[in-house]
Amino acid sequence: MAAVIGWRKKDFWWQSPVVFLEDPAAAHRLVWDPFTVYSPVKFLLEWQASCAAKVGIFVKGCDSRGINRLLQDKRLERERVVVYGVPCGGKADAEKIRASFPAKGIKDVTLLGEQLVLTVGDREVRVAAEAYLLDKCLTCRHPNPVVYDKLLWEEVLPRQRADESRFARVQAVASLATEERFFYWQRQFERCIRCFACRNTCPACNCRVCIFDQAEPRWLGKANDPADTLNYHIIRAFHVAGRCFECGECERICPAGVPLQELNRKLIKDINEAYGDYEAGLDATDQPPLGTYRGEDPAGFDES
Amino acid sequence: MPVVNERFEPLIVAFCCNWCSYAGADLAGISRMSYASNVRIIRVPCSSRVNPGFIIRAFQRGADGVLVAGCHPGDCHYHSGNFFTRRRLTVLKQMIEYLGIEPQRFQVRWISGSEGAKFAMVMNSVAEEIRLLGPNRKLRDVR
Amino acid sequence: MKRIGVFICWCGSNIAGTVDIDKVAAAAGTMNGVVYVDQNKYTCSEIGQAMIKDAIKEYKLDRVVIAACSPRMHENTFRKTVESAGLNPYYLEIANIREQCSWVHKDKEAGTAKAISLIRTAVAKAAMNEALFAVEMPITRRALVIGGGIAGIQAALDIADTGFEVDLVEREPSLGGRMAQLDKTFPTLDCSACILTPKMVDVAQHEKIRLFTYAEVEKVEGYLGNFTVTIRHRARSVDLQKCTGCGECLAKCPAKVASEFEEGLVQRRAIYTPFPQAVPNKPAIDRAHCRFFTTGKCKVCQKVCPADAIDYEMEDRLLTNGYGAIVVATGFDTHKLNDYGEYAYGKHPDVLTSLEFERLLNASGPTGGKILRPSDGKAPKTVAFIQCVGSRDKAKGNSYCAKICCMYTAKHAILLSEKVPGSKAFVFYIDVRTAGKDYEEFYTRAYEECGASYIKGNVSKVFPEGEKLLVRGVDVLSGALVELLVDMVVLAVSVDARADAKELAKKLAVTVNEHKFFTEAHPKLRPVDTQTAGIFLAGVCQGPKDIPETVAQASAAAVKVAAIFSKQSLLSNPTVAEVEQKLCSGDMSCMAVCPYGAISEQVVEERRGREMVTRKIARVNVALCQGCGACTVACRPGAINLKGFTNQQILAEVDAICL
Amino acid sequence: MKITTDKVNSNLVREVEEVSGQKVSACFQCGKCSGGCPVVLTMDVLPHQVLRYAQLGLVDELLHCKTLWICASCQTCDSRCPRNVDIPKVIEALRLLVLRNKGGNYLHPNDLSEKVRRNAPQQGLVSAFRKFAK
Amino acid sequence: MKKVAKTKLAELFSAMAAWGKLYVPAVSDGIVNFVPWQEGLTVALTALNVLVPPKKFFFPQTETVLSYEMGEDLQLEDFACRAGERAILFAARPCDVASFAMMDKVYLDEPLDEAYRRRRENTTVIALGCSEPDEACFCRSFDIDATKAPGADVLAIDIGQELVLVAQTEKGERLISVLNGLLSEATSGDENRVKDEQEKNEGRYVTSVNLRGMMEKLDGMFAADYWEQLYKRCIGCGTCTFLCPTCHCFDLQEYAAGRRGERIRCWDACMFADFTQMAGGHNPRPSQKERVRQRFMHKLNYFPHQHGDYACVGCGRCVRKCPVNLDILEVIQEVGGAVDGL
Repeated sequence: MAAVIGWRKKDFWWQSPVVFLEDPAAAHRLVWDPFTVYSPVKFLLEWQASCAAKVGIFVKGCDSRGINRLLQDKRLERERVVVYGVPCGGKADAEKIRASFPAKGIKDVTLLGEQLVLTVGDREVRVAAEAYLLDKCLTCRHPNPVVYDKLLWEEVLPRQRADESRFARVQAVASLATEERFFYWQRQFERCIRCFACRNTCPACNCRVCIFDQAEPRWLGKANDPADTLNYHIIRAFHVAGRCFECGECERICPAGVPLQELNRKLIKDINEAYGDYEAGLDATDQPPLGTYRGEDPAGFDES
Repeated sequence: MPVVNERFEPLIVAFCCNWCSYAGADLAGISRMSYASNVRIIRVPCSSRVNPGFIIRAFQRGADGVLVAGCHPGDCHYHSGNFFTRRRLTVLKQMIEYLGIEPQRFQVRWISGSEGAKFAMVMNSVAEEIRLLGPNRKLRDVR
Repeated sequence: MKRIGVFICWCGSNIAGTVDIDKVAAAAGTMNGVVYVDQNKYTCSEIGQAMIKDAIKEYKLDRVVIAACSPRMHENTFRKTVESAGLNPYYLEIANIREQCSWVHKDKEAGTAKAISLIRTAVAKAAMNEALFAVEMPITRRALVIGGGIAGIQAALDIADTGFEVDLVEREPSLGGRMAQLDKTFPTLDCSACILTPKMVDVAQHEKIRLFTYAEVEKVEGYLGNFTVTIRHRARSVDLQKCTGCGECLAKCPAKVASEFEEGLVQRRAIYTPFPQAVPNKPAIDRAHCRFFTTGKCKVCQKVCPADAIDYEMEDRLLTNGYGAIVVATGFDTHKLNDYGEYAYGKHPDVLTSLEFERLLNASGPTGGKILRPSDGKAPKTVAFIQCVGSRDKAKGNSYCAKICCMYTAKHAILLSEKVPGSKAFVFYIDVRTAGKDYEEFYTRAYEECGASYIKGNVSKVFPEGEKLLVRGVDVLSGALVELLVDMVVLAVSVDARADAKELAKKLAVTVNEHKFFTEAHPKLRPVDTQTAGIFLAGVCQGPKDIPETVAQASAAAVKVAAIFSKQSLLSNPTVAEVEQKLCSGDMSCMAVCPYGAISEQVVEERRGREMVTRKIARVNVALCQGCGACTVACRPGAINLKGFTNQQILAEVDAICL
Repeated sequence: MKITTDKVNSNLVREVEEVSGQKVSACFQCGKCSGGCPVVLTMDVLPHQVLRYAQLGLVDELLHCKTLWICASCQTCDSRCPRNVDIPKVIEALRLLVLRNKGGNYLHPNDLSEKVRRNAPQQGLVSAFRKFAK
Repeated sequence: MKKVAKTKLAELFSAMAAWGKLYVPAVSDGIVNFVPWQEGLTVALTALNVLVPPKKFFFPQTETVLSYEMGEDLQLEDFACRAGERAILFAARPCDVASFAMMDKVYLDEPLDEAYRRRRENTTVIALGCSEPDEACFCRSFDIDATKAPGADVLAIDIGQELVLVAQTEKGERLISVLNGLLSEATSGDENRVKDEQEKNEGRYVTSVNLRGMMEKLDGMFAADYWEQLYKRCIGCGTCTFLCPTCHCFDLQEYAAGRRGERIRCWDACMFADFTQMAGGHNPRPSQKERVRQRFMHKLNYFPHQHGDYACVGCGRCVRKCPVNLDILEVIQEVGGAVDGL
């Protein structure tokens, strides 16, 4: 293998970025801690395009569905990737930790089973991990990798309440009246700074040249005014409809805190209700819902 | 926002599939039916040619209503075109309603080549519904 | 910058009536890229087209916008005009300001504003029109005719006579269709078999025609010039090569079934030929009623067959073949009378449908051509003919007029008077329609010479009265009540489309109207074409008509087919999809939605930095692609675009409309 | 009986259509209603002629004919009309046009003979007066 | 030196709002941003870095530069002269204030940006000293004192119950005089508390960087293979550039509609794939490596060469918000500057 993609520790307690290790001797730098959240899967695109050798990659449950996503979109050659599956009990949310502990005092944070262990200043604090986990981990239904060559340790049990809380937020927004809903989304999208982080991190957005980066025709203006921002989010949500596997990264890394999961999960809920339950990223060979049809599909409009 | 003799006149963009609804529109003409003049028809080969990008672009550029008209399921000249349209535009319509856009703003109707009367009726009902809703302020470009 | 010419048509007063042409012309002049505006009373006329050609040359126009009637009407005409002036035909764009503007908006101000907007949209699109070139495609010079009645026979013969191969598929064991059941035909009283049987034999013997009886169309794919059709050859259980048609088996077969050909008046055997002059005159085993197939015991026919032609193991065979064009000639059924209890059909044996009466008239029919009452076998002295049974009835029948009943009832009245001397025909009618050559004279002969008495008034009820029948109605003209005691009642049943017409239409991807008659491309100008190029209609499957019209349509369809086959090659529709290699990520989501399987994976080599790498992208087979555009939406980065309806063009149209 | 321009232009057709809710102009005189009407023998103007008169605006003849009061609304004709015209409703509309005029009542209490008044079932009397009087 | 009790801040704000458009930091859905002040809005005094830095007031993310209409002749309308309504920016942090000086070097230098100049001139900046720097703050390393804001018109220091206001420019004086009625004189006790705040500030930092010789070191590193292993994890989004107070790149876009239209200036990010996309399809920075190198070379080498100091104010936004934690701290440390305290 030419390289292994994993995570390493960086300066601050909450920083565990992705790392590309080419020299086996540096394997010690690899780390598994409550902050190794960022999904390394999309880097495989660049890697496979630039070098022919095999590459290893560590994947959590959510990341592994990203592998299937790229395989299904024919952007990845399975045999050139060695997948190390890492069952994951959930990752910590630095914001939640900062809200309860003096950030400057924290030295390091580790997860032991259901316990979060922090060294703050010189004393050690143990708290229940549940309250400090990322939202996306609380609704995670596939903590164990769905595709791997080798599994690092045995599988973990998914959270019980993961299922009902999956569409809870979507339900809450949907129950608002039309005008209230518009005002809610207007407030959210007003903060969007159009940095495209959500698109660039999303394994479902794996096009060679994204439609928003094309000048001729110009589908989306570069100006950050409300109509264009809404246009961007509607079209992106539509493009990943039936392909998004709810890894929640877009919402997590959005600097402006736009609740993108509520939008993507709304489409997943609609597709499940209308065209039958479909979970993206589990089987790399099936056909996404919008790429197929059945004669007796129901319609969301008056078919008389 | 065009106001003709003190009444709000909405602008409606209609994507009509060449084989059925566009033919239905022609039949409405041949039979000299009359319907609201607010609608502007864009001819597309099949309703499955209509990209959500066109629909959002129309709203962004100031259309007050958008209609996509295609063949009845099973009648599509290209066999399966409108089956894909049905799934795509159902997902899109429910999404923009979820984002707070009034449901009547964006409509999809199946109109066959022999349903001239239905075409005129749909045009009138869509124009009326949008007239009641008032101008499109939510999706419109501020420029 | 484009040099666009806008030509606004008056269309007499059709457009000029509700659209202020001058105002529209003025507005057109100000649009981006428009350098020349002109108007003409009849742009599609000779002078109109000449004006366009001159303007193109004089003002060196490179795009043309014609604001006139629907593109579905004259797009091809105007494309030829533009082409003859040296421009690529696809530099033309049409603004539909007649069917979709002047004809549907009475208010002149609104009509004018809309016309301007439609022209602005067409100009915006025209500015982006690229030159498109049709691709030459091979044609399979073989036609498929579905249905072996007079329509199918005539079409097949005419096509074959122009030298092209024809496959004729007939569901029944023999050719003939409806016409074979008839005795005489109006208005000439020709014997139906005499004019039909020779044609059937011609079909059987024509070296260019392959006849597949007892076979149905299973699946149709492809498009004009390249249809691929799978035909189900139902197991006939009789080997056509070996069978000599001696008829031994017909006599010996113990199983008896109501004969469809004889409209159930008499029975036939499980192994049967529909009628004596059948072509091929070889039997088929009706497995639903054959003792061997239902109970496992019998095999009488095999024992008696001198030629050992019976083969019980025969299976349905599915054969697939290529065709360049298809003619649909599937004929019609008679209207089912279960909603018409008032006529006592089925309650009294002497109440017959017109087709049953026709079988009585027929020499090879159940009564050898004599008109006898099914109840007691005597010749009826008085017969009541009731018209429009199931026709012109919005409440519980067909809303349309079935067109042929008035004429065949007149024929029945004439034949009755000839076959049963001293008999009397009463015809209850709403209106007698004789809209053909010599039709009125034929009808006059019925009531003047043959003594038929025509009573204007639809019969309200038929009461069985002993062995006779009491017919109750009113004579609308005199206002007098009518109560006649007659020996027989004949119901002129309506013409229905085939029950399975919709399924066949789905297979062919053509449409049917609410009565399930096939929809023609244009009721006046293209009655034998369908919306789908290469598929033609002949006969009653397109709507009620008599034999002369059916034959005329069949020959018309044949010429249309021959016109296609006579071309060197077919010019494919150039508005097909096109992949831009730079944008294509190779995820092939376009391939999944293509109804014609026109998209395939292709390996390309391209430079990346210093070395050459290979990767897979999508490729469109322009011969298969029909230009529906479903792939352009499935392709998220817009790498696959549809020529003639590109993303740029449609966005430009949307922008122009919303100006 | 003569068809004159003012008769044809009278708005009787529109009035009958409005009150009855039926499209009188749909009738194309096929005669099936008259043929099957059980009480047609006693009628002076046959059902299909009622429609014809209405179409041609022959007001007086219609409003003074006996048919209006004979028709028992048994719907036999309606069940067979190929044009979906509900003839009993049309005749009911004509009755109403008569009854609504001043003094238009067709049946007065003292018209009834003593025997009828004493023996006729009450329901019969009630429905008679609902039909024949305001 | 003036002071005002925190309890009377609401009055102060409405007075300011009467004088000019007032912008204050406020929290919405957990995110702090500068928003126009309205009655009853709770001002987030303790929030350190707002999400979108106040550069947006002088160099907005989207602004119309000119509009045109093609009638008989071409009507052109310049929008620069419309900019610069009178405004007050309340509670800008010292690091952001320092970034204004850096941005001035770009937009007030030749060729002068008129709209920018007018906005700078008509906006009174009230800086708010930081009493509790975050772990990611390292403005100290760029010798920016979190309790002093030399570039601001008025410096405010939080001394517990009150805010001490020190006018530092003539514009500041004018604002203080307008608000005089609501302010009271600061006592000597208050002054001591301010001085004490300013001394204590030094020790409150957890992170700082050693920039000695950074610019010179980078001179020779354009072709270094350090960039090769650094860039791999960058996903090319615009978070760092859009949130960075000193990033000032923009793109011009046409919004045409028939015969009229507008030319728009909007932020652009060197990290975007199409930032240097040429018309012919060529892109001098084809891969993410050139773009990542460009970003740090510009901040730590090109800008200092051209304008004298580093194009970074140590606000820590890129450290906190980068999805893949690729920030300037790491570069400085690995290129050669020491990052003590970690």
